[in-house]
Amino acid sequence: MTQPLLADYFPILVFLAIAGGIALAMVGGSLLLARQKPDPEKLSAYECGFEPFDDTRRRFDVRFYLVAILFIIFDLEVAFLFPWAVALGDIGWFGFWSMMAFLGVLTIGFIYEWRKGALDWE
Amino acid sequence: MVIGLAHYLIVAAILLVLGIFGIFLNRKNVIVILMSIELILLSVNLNLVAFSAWLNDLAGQVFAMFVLTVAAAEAAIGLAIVVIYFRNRGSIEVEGISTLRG
Amino acid sequence: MIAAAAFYLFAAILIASAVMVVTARNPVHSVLFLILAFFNAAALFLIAGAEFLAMILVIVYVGAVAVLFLFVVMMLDIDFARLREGFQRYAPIGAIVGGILFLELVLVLGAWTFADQAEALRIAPTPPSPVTNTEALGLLLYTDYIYLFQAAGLILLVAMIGAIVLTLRGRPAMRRQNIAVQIARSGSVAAEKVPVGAGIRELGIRRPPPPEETRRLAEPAHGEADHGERH
Amino acid sequence: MDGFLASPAGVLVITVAQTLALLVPVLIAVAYLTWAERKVLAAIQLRKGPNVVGPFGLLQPFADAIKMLMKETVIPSGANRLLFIMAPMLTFLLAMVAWAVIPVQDGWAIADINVGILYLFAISSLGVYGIIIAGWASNSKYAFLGALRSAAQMVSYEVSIGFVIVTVLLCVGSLNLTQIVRAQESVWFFIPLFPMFVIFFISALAETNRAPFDLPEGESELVAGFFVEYSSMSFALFFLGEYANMILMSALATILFLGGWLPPINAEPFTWIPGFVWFALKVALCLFVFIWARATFPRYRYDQLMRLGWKVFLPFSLFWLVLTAGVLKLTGWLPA
Amino acid sequence: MAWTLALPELVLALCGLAILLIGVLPKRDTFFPMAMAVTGSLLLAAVLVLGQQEGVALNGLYVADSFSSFMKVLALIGAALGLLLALDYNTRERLNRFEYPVLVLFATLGMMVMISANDLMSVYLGLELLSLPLYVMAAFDRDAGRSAEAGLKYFVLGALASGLLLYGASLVYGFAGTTNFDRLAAAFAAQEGVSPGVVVGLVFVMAGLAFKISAVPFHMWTPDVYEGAPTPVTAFFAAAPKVAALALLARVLLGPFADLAAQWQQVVVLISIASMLLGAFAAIGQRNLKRLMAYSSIGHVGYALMGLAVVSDVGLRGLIVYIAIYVFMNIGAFAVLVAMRRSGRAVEQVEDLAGLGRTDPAMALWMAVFMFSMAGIPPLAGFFGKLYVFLAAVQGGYWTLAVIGVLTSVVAAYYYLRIVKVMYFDQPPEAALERAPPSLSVVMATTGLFNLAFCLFPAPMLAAAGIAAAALLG
Repeated sequence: MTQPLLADYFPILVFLAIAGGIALAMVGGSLLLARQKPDPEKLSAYECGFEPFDDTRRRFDVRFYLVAILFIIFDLEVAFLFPWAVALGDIGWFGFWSMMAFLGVLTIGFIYEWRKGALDWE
Repeated sequence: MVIGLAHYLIVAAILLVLGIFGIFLNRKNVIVILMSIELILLSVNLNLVAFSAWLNDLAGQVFAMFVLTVAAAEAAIGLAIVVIYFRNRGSIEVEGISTLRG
Repeated sequence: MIAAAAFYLFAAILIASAVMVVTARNPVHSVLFLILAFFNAAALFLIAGAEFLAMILVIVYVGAVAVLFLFVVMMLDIDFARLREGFQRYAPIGAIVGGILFLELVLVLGAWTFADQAEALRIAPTPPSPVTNTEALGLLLYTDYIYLFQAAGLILLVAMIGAIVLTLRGRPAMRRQNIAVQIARSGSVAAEKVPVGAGIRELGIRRPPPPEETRRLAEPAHGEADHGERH
Repeated sequence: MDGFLASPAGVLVITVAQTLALLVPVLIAVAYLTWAERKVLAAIQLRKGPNVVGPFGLLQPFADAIKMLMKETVIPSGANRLLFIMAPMLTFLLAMVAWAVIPVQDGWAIADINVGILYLFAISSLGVYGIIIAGWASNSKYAFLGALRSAAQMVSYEVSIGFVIVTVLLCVGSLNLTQIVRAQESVWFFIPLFPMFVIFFISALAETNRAPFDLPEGESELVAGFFVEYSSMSFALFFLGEYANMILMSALATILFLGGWLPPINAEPFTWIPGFVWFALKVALCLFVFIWARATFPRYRYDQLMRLGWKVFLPFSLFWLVLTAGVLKLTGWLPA
Repeated sequence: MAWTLALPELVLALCGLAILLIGVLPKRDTFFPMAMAVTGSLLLAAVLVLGQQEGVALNGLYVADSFSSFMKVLALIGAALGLLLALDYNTRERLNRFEYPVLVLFATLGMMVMISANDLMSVYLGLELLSLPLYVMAAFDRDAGRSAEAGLKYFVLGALASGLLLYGASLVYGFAGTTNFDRLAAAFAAQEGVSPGVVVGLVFVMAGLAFKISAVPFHMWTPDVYEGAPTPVTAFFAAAPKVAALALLARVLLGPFADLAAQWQQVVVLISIASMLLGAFAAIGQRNLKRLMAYSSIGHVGYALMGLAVVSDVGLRGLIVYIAIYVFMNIGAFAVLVAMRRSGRAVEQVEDLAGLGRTDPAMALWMAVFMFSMAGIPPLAGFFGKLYVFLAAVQGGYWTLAVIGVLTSVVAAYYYLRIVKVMYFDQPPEAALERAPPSLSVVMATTGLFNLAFCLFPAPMLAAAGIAAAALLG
């Protein structure tokens, strides 16, 4: 069980704590120091006309879902590339061509997306 | 008190039970069901990594890597289906799914 | 000792956030608790030594899948009150079933013994310490498990096709910006070298021919000189 | 004394000291970056930047900070209070936490983990959350649409950054940041991988919603995008987070392409100057180009911006990655 | 390692990629040519599978023996016929996007990976490569609320099932030390007692797989998804994936876990009985033909599992023959279902078949053949399928299983024969059903002739099934 590994990650926790502390101090400071005089007019949403009728989180273009889904798939592709890039020296030509096949399959998918117009924006 | 394998397995078992519990509890909201499925897959990955560490065998981590990637692609498709289901039906409540009955 | 304390801390937060994911009132809150759960699971992976998988879990799940969850949850207008009705009715039964399943699992999992021939069965023993976890995975993933690796590639391709088949709606005839056409200059509108200092008088006003005419002009593509006279 | 240092409490004290020794300069750098940006923009536009508060306006950042501190934090009525306050803090926190792994000088990286570059790639892909939660929590149409657009933009450029990082890893053979810098002792990577350096820099611009790619927060379009409802300190935190992200991206560019703490020439006069000075100079150079880009380039339209990300950067960086791998494999220069 | 062993999968994948590219290039939609191309590549893969030699390859992840060859050819033929059903239906229902045949091809590729899996990892990846296209196909008609709802239900329960399968696989890996089937078999053969963790893992794996063949405890999704999905997709659901899932369950249970038969045999017996009972009784009151076919497929899976429950080579041979006949019966019946169209609109109620005997005698004849065959009336193939399975149960001494089998097939015969009654003795409504398009009548004819001619020369099928069973149990 790899104990020493943990020693490397301890500073990250300390960083998290200190940075969080600084951020809290800033926002807390302003909440304490500044004079808070909330009145309905000030608290209304920034609007030139009238208040939005219902919950403003209306349904949006399906395009954003498609970008997020395609991002997941390309992110997975990058995730597979990391160990390959690190171990390419030892896995020889066989490993090289297996990744080229994998990239080929996903490039065909990319060409398919391009032709179907999934990447075009309005 | 050094960390034993049993600790990991028990945490993974709790996650599994919570995932299954989440699915049967939230039969109303399909998004929470999808999240419960993610919890189940998380418990599977935890199990695999723990066994791989204790057996000193990398096969478990390779398996966890494949589970991670394939489950992410599956979640993407699942949410795409939820999106088109929502476009037709107007809400994501599972109770709404009762047109197919009998 | 610190590893034990760290393990208990992360495990406790993981289980608490998993409970909150299942029981949160507002789906956006449950997505945020799911992200917290993934973070703590990544920390548990680190303690077990699988640092590459921990990072991939954060990058792929928290960086991509949870973003899609947030997109879907935020863009669907949900009224939360009605969603909570079934909660009370199912809670007790679910709790009992969950409890029994959990107890049974604990009984079984507690009795883990190192399978006696596991030593011999090992396909991919963890290499000695100079080889990092990532490199060790890299050595295996692309050569020994190439069959599964290509199958995973095909699964990603199918997910791509599926996402496009389901969500992409044919756009109405949309005028796309074609940069090549914008930049290209038709042959006839060439830059004309104007002698310096010559007043407007001798040269007369030079204007490029109207576009339609240009296209007709462009057909008989002779030498550049010929275009000059026609203006 | 050394007994105490070795004990867990001792390690804690040392780490806190190291953290502060790194975070405080970064915070000051962030503050002075705001000043530097206004000065450089002014110089490019042939006018004087802030020069009222203190000599050459050097105290301007502190003046802004105090002004922001005294302003009232307005939380709109429809907003989701907790998330509304938490979003800017998250952006700022993420930019700060990434500095734990950055090797300012040889061996000075506070957390020298051997998946350093993955950690940075994870942090940069989490940047999306601060923006989405801010846009959603402030319950205003403009904010939500702006948040969605900038999230989609960041997500699109994330992929090409991933491919660029993998290309660099091909030449290094390890994920540890110190190893990456050490691998550049012979030649800095921005020379052999120049197109990748250009793509990385432009993607970094898009990743931090800066310069030509700041459409979602473009004042004219969406009334300042996702932080339209923010005021006082949380507004300031968003800006500090953006600038801190700028410095982080410049640091990442320095480590990946400009040879981190290595002096340009390994000869006598240059090696006297300590490594972290070189590091700071290179980061300053990158920041200058950030600001220079903001001053010169017109803003990209949204469909052009997405087209560039998906249809130009992604295929090109993938092609270049395959080319690099092929060349390295053929010539045998692959690191063992 | 002889990667040329996995040639059929490689060729099918390359064909899929080529078809995807060719299909997307021209601007206009290319549904029909791509469907023909996919059918061609499926048959090409079937030919390659026949020519495949035996052995384990690709680092122990892939196995090719006569059992996998038989099942792969069956799955490929089922998929090709399933695709033929969709040709006319999709063009009429405006679903003629060329992605449909490509998804069918990748689903079939997933089946082949599942059937020749020799490692729990290959099982999972094969299962996912099969399930992902099926989720998309179930929700293919995205404008119809029913199809999206079917896709959603199938996805949620499919994801849960693969989660359970994975949890089981991780326990088996943890407690036995490996995921490779040959090594697992060797490990269990060597030691007598087996640790409880492996048994719990096996139960979870069986739960995941039982979901895929829609056996009783995990069948809830079947009726709703069968009704909601477009009819050719339902036909595809009912035929080929069941072959792959049953083959996988047989290989997992009779391969690595053969020595744990004492643990899992009782479970399979219970699942088989429950499936048979539900398949018979739940379908009686059904008005919708697609839901009726769903319950009938649950029933048939129950009969097939009887062959597995007796854990003998005769039983396994019975299972293989049963599933082969089931594929042809089911595809034929669904061909008729897809052809049912009145005044331009697809219909699916039992009453819509009223008086078909007079208005369209040929289609009515074929439907009657399929219904009798499903009921198990002697001269037809269905009878022989049930005969071999019951024989195996009787020889194995499982009297209760055989008796329940006979009783449930009698009860099931009621709703099959009721359809024949409706076709021949009820008054036809004023607007008769439209004539079946050529592609559907070809499918009806081939499967109908198979059902009729099986009794004349069952020898080749039986011999092949025998060799296949011996390969797995040998």
